[in-house]
Amino acid sequence: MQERVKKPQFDVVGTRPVRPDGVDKVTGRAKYGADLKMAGQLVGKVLRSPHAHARIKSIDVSKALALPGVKAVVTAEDFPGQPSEFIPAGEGVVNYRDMTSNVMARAKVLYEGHAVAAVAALNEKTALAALDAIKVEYEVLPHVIDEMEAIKPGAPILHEDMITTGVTPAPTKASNIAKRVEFVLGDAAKGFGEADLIVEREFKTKAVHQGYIEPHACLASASEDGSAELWVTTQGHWVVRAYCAKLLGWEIGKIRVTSSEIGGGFGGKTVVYLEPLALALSKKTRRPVKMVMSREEVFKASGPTSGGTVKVKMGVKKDGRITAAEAEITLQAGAFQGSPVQPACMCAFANYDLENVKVVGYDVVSNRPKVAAYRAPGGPISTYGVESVVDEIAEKLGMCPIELRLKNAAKEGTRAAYGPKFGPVGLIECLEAAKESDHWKAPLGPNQGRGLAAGFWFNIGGETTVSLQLNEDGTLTLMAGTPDIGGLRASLCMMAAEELKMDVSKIRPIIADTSSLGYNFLTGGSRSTFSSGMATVEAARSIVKQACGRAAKLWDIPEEAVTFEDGMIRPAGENAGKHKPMSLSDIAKVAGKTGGAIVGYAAISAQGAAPSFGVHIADTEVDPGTGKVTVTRYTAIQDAGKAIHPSYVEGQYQGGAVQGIGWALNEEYIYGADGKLQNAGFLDYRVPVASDLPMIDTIIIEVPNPRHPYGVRGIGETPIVPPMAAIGASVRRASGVRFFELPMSPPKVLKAMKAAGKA
Amino acid sequence: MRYEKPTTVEAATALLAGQGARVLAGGTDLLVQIRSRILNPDVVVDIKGIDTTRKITKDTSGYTIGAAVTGAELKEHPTLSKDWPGLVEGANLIGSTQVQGRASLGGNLCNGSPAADSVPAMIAAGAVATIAGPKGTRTLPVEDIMLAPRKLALTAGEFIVSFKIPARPAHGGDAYLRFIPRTEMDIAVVGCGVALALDAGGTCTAARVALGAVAARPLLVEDGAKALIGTKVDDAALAKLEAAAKAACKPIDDKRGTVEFRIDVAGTLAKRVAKIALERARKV
Amino acid sequence: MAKHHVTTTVNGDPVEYLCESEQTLLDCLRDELDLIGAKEGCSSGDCGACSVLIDGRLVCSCLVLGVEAEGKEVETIEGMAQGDELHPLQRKFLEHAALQCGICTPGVLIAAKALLAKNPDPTETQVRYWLAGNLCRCTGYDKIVRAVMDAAAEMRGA
Amino acid sequence: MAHVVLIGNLRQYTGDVTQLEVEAATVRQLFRKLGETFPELAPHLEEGLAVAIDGQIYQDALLEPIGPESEVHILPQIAGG
Repeated sequence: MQERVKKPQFDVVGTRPVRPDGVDKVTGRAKYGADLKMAGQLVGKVLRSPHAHARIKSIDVSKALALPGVKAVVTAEDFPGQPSEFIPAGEGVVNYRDMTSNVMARAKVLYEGHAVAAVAALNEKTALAALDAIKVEYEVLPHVIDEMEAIKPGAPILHEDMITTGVTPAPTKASNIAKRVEFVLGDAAKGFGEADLIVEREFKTKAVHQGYIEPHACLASASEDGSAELWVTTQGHWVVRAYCAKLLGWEIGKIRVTSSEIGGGFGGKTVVYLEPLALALSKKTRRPVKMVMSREEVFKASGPTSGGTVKVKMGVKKDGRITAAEAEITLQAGAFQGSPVQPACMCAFANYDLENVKVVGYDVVSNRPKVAAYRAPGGPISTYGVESVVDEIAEKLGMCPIELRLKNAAKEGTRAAYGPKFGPVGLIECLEAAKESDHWKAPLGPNQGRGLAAGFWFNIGGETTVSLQLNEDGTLTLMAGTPDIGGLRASLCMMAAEELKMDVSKIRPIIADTSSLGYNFLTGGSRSTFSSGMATVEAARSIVKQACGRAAKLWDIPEEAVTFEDGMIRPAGENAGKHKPMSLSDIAKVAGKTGGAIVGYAAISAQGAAPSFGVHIADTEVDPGTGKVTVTRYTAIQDAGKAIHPSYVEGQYQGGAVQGIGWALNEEYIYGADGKLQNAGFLDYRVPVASDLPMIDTIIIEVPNPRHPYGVRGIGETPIVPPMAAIGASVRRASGVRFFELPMSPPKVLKAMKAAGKA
Repeated sequence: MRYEKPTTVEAATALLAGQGARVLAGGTDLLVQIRSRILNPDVVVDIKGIDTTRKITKDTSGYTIGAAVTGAELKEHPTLSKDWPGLVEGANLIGSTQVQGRASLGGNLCNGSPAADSVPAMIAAGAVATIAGPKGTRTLPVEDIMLAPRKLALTAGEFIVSFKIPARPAHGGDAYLRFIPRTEMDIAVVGCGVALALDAGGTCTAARVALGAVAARPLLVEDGAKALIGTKVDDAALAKLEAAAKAACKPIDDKRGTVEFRIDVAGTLAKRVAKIALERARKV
Repeated sequence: MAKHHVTTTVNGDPVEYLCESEQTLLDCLRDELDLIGAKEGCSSGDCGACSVLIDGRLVCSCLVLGVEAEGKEVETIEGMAQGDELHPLQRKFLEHAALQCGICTPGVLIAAKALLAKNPDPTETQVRYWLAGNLCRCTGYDKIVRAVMDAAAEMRGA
Repeated sequence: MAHVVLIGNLRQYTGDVTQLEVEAATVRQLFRKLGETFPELAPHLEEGLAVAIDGQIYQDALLEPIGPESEVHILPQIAGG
């Protein structure tokens, strides 16, 4: 049975100390991906396809190699072919044939920006000249961009051997549908039969980019002895190591990967692009090779998340009880299979306690960059459709959207449509908090409206290793292996300080490289505070145990006769004898003479992650003369389980909400008829700027996760799930028009308002 | 690429008369185009070493604004924002605070984009460019300088030294608004500048209406001015202005907006801008 | 083409560097002077991560040629703290948790410093518009705006 | 006997069987028995699936104990962004 967490009193957890990596980041000292320099380093650049879809007939690099200052060129020939097999590694399951074909195009280029060759030269100017000197002969092929076009008969086929899986009998002809998935609970047809009202709608969302401000960057240095070092901005350097070793055919143990400070990832830095190229170029030149993507390359060649088409049908009784729900979700995978359609399907109705559900999903390839994970991958897309339909049901029934949700909300014991029953979860608490909030009750002005939506993410644990060493003076050094993107080191030190009952400033953390620590899965899936936190607590407890053992030896009493209380090691009672309590510092001073250094080490596969539900409230104002939507007030409410450092929890809620606002209103990949991306820059790929936004209010709900020592749930993913539907519902009330397509950009809004006579 | 920073107009025109020369003022467009390899000039001629390009002077006939004066400097001028607030607003909508620290009226115009924010405001204000060239100096109204995207009425060796902005009429006001999807950092989807003058009785005696981003070049909308002149700029006049503005548009569908949207918004903006200009004219 | 020899002042120190005409000030700061605090996020003036002050004026160093810094006073994030003493903005950013990944932070801090030099008592709206050229993808700007307002209040002695 | 439910597309490897009773004390034992019963399913069990034991999701946890009355769901692995 699961053990419920007692509500403990915390000394450090729940406070807001200054983060240990903070000063370096406000003084410009912190080193990110592009900030390291090595003696003799070369500049690496990538030649990219100008075509959306073409066969590579030939590549002639001779003129490039002949240029003075050009040291090496690599093409697909420099990377061994990989069999098409699905291997668990890194971000779920990967197909190394696809991965190697994505980092360097093999027979065909499959999207504009697809890497074709890479060069290393003395400087950037020479490297760019070398790219110009490489002659690639293409046979341009017809392309397809939109996912619904890509599944039509007669659409250009990207992969001649792609046979849709998940369909019986298996198709005999290749198509762009990689996979069909299906999740069924109960009997949807029966449920619709019981409904008093059925709402059925189709939604469309566009591909959006994670939009991290730091472009992909790395510095590789391969030695003559077959070893190599790689400095890289990544969410998971062990994963980078595994991918590079596989793509290059090198031994894992010979590659040492160090993660730089990372300038944002949001899922987009969980895969490799430049890294294997830099290593290969370094091996050829025996010199360090630095590669940094331009912003244009980031947009054209690194993963956005899918755009997609979501059909939702929901049936409901007059009293608001949902009787059945169906969805069909078609997501863009980009040029290679692997859209987040599976989690999209699983998230679709996770907010609700339903008996009859059917969700079908399709993973569709088209001539776009391969998608990468983006914050709650898939969840925001399906949830946008479902929560928009729930809002419409509330409107049609004349019910408060919160009451409708409370009537159907997932709770402990609810069987999710993807099978298992939830443990304790906090959706009802979030909805109640929304209902009680000032925001929900505040009056609205003219042309303003208010919307609300809920969201969910599973959260994960996974392989994690942490080392905590007690230094000679009683300070501690913490080594974690999950890159810190948003305050992780602060939270880990706080958890260690909580266990050791010491001042958090005495603990100095680093993110260790792959040769210094056991395996760590990446920072993603909202796992790092949960998993590395769990390992940190275990490592800290190990320190306590070892320190108690040393004290027992010094006091000549059995280990069981020693306890650790209030930060001091004490005899465990009268019978243990009278010994002066010792601090960890006291033990640290004599550690060397009593058996050696005291190091807590925890190598775990963290289990027990628990989902986090959230509810967002959005107010918008719509300009009837231009169709422009302005967010005027916003509140993000979410269950954190336990907020270790509340400021960074709030920061996740706020940041996720704003990414969602961007997705809802202006962000989109815009393609021309030529299959080329038209807005590969921050000028026309419009992420929200400071003046677009109000303050983002937050309410942290704490329904503890019984499987974590402090009750922690992951919290990073969920905040991006509700915003699109919350804003859609708000715009509906502000403009009088309901929208079914993202982004709700001014031309679309004005057009719809005019058509409805509202402009 | 060579970098030259002449200190005289003559030296600059001589350099610019050569092959592959480009003017560098604020550089906020030029450097982006060089960096993204759209342009590959042999020589960039930094005109900021020439005193007259960097100064704002005022006399009874109005202002002379150096072509390389930045948006931030326009805003900081003690009287310009009072006399020509729309012009200053237009210049200060170009990019971010950072960009305003560099971007200039001359550069914004000569970049040759129909969406340049300062250009409709300059046209509305009746700005005239002073152009230096190998054959001497000439003047040209701002609305006649840009012919088509990236195409200017300047010949080899010519560059804009400064702009002459007339003195504000006694009861005159101007304004500029643009539409963008965000609040900042975007290129105008539609831009509109209006300058008008009233008589003592509040009747409009003169008006200039300009639109940006709705055609291949910024437009001076004569019918828009006609809709206002002789009226009290009442709702009927504004409705005529809206119609004239919409009728003048010859926009394209692109990633920033549709034809239909640009026409609609041009009408909306023209009315809103005229109202602000009217308020300003009434206050002085 | 010979390189330009540029003599300038960076964070109060006289410095010299050699640069090619194409090199931006950002390239020169990072590659020639090893001042890596200013970041390259876009190379087009759209993200503000490379913000520096030139003669007190806020600019994107990616939109300035290195050779243009001749004779100027350049200020970067590395010059913001005085000895061990963090600038109030830096302190408030830490206290308010106004950074997550931190890549935009140097640019935001420089921009905010320029704002407060010009306007010691900005409204929330003024802070938001002034910082519109500094993209932050992590924080949603909330804590950044609060930190700037709080630092302004402290610097005013309010 | 644990009650085992196969979620999503797994039915295509089991001849449409989605629910069955299996005697297994750990996830490893369960996977082995399922692999023996449904040979087509075996590679997928190896390539990374999650299990939910009485509602709690486990990933990469072959040694996790399964209670005699446990309800076990086998579902796709979950990652994140």
